[in-house]
Amino acid sequence: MLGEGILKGLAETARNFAGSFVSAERLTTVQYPEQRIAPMEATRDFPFLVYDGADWEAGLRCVACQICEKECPPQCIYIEKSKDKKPDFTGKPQFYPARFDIDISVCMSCQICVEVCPFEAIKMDTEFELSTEDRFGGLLLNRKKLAKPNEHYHKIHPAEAAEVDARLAGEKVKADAKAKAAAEAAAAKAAAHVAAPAGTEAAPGGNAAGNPTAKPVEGESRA
Amino acid sequence: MSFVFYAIAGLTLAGALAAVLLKNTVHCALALTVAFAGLALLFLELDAQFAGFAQILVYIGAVAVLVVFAILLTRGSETPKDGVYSRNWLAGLVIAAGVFAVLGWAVLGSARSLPHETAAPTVTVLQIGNALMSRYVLPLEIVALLLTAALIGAVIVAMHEKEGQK
Amino acid sequence: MIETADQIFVLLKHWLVGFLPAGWQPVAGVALSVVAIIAFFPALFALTVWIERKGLGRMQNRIGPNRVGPLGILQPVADAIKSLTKEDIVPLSADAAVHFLAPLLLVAAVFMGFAVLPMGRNMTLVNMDAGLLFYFAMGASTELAVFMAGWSSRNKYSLLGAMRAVAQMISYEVPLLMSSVAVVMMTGSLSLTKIVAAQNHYTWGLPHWYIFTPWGFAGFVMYAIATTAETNRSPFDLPEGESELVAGYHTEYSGFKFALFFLGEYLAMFSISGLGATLFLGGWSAPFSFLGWVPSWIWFFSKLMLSIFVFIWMRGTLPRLRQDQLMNFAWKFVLPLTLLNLLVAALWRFLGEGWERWVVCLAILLLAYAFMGREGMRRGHLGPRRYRYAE
Amino acid sequence: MTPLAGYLLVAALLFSIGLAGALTRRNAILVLIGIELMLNAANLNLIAFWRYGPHPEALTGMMFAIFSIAVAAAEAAVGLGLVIQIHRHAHTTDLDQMNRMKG
Repeated sequence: MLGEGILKGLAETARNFAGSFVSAERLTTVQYPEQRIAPMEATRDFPFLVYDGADWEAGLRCVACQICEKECPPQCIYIEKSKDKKPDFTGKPQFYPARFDIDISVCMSCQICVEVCPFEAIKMDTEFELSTEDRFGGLLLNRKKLAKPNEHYHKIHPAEAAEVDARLAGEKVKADAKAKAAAEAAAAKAAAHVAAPAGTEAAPGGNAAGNPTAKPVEGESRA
Repeated sequence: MSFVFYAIAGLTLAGALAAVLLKNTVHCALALTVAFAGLALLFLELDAQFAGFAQILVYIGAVAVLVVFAILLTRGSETPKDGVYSRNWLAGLVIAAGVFAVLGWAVLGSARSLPHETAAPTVTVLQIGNALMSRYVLPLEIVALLLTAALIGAVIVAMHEKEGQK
Repeated sequence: MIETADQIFVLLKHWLVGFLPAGWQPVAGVALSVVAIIAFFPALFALTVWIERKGLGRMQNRIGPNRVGPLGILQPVADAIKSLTKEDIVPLSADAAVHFLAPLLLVAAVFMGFAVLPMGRNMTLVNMDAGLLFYFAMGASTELAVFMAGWSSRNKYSLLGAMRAVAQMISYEVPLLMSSVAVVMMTGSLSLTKIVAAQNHYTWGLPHWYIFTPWGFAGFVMYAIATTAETNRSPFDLPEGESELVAGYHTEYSGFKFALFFLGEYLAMFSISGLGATLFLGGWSAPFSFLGWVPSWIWFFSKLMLSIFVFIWMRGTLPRLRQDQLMNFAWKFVLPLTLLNLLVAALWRFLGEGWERWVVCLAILLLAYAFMGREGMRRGHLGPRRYRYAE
Repeated sequence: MTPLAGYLLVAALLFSIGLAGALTRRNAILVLIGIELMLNAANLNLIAFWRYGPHPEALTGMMFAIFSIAVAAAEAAVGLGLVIQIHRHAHTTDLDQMNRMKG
């Protein structure tokens, strides 16, 4: 019969109209500034730099390897490497970014920098209310504004943060063990070197004792 | 000669003149609507209420829109390059002036013997209905027939030859 | 007390006009009523804009405007200020005179329509003998205003929108007139006050409204369809189809002129649903005899607001019709049914009192509806859309 | 009240304006507009004479005018249909160029 569909449609909207005053399921509006929806686990807005410990400058995980700068599609990351080095979480001296800027007006929250970062130094934040009056400088976040403690990372992405911490802890243990083993080997060689009377001066691996053995090993384990 | 009559007559004649003299054809059609509206007011001035509203409904509602559609369908809205008046426009003007002279002379000549103002007749729609059904029932049927024929005729004349295109 | 409440506006007018010298009183009376109409209906327009946006919101599981003022009640005021302060840009190539005149003619023609509507017991501005004919004469001139708007903006979209709007308004004006001719035939007069008086009787407490007769109900349904098309609303809002025609014939209008078009559309909705209430729902007569004590103008405006809500309800539900479906529906379904409705109304009149006229009339109408509906749907121009996908 | 002569003069002027339009304009639609004006002038005469006539309750003039309005509307419809068809066939509405009888 002609017109049947119209009546069914009208009945449906009437149900919606009446229902919206009664059942919550028929009124799904969230009054944004007053009420908020809790962000889901995988929410991502703009990147931030993770640091361990209390002092953000010393605890920064980022080693200024500039992979994220190269990989970033809209090229909105700018890094200047530091001249000197500072020890990282395994005690090994590493570079650190003297300057690390992200222009969040350009950033498109694609999370590629997080995926390519070998040092778990940059993660995605869930903070999106970052509007400022000044369109250019205001949206250029420098190193200080980007750095946030690991606890914040745990708060916004608990599961992911826990898994990252576990991995870092594992690496730390492995690095320490290796460092300890290298230390003993060096001590044993030094003892053997002293014990062996005069010969074999030009022992092979002469340069082994000179530089710390951790660097090459660390490279492979990270792959 | 009351002022209202002058105003409405002036409006009608201005609309008619504009409809004839303007360059842009769509402006002519809109001026024609002003002339029709003026005429409807003249009918109301003559206490012919039904005729006045019928005039508005039929002419302004339908004929004016029809004229405008025809203008747009025949791409008449762009002003033609080679002049708006036909070659022998002077002859036309002379004939029209001659006709007006004759009519004017006839009207003014017999002005004295024309019937004078009578009381305003109260014409109700009921009277018109009865008249239509009793005295004028034959013209009503004929006009009905004519309108149907015109309706079908106009559609057929203006129809796209579908078979031609296929 | 009841009498004064019912005639409150009439008494108010007489009291106010009483201050003037006798010579001026009739003119002042009419002027006062005109000012009342011109003040009241735009205020009702503001209220309806708010009702529409909240209603549509509620139908779509959201709240609708609630930021500007408590419950968003000041939203129409905000819209009004916005449209008044916006710059009124006239395109360079537009035809300035016609471009300026179009909204004025539209709003003037629509306001004229209110002169004949009986809004309460002896509350008709002009009690005309051929009131309905006057109303349709004024309604017919809005088409020209729409065309002027579309053509004068010299913009392809607005010309296309104007053409669609005029074609649609003309093809739905015929059923509109035909369905009201049935009412005129049964009352025997074109005057709206007589039509309301004819419907103002009660048997067993139920009113003699025309909608409670088979031909009246069919006429009312056809009338409702035709009014939705006349005012370019909901399923028939093809002329200002935002998706394809930007904004139809009022694309090149901004600022106050655009607000005038908006006002004109809503006023057309008020006046045509007011007419619908007068023709089929007994104007200002009460729905039940024991409710007679309520002032008459309350009934008129509640019926008017009821049909406004049905307009909004249809807008919240129905998708837009394609131009050819719209035309097919008008000429091949609504018009034949209204003509048949005239026949049924005549039959209803000459079959005399009794139940057999109910059976005969209902049978004819339902049969025609079922047959034409099925035939239309089978041939595909009325039913659900059928898509031809590229092979 | 204005005497009947006033209305007759206005109608005569309107008629001659319509005639001038029909005779001098080049575009076919403008000729039709001229004809419409002439018909309307005739209607005005009819109603004027009916109003000032001896017994207006006979409604003759007004009925005549109403029928003439109906017929004029039908004539306008058919006339414009013809103009559109001519335009579609000869791609012009210019009357001076329509001088060939070829089909």
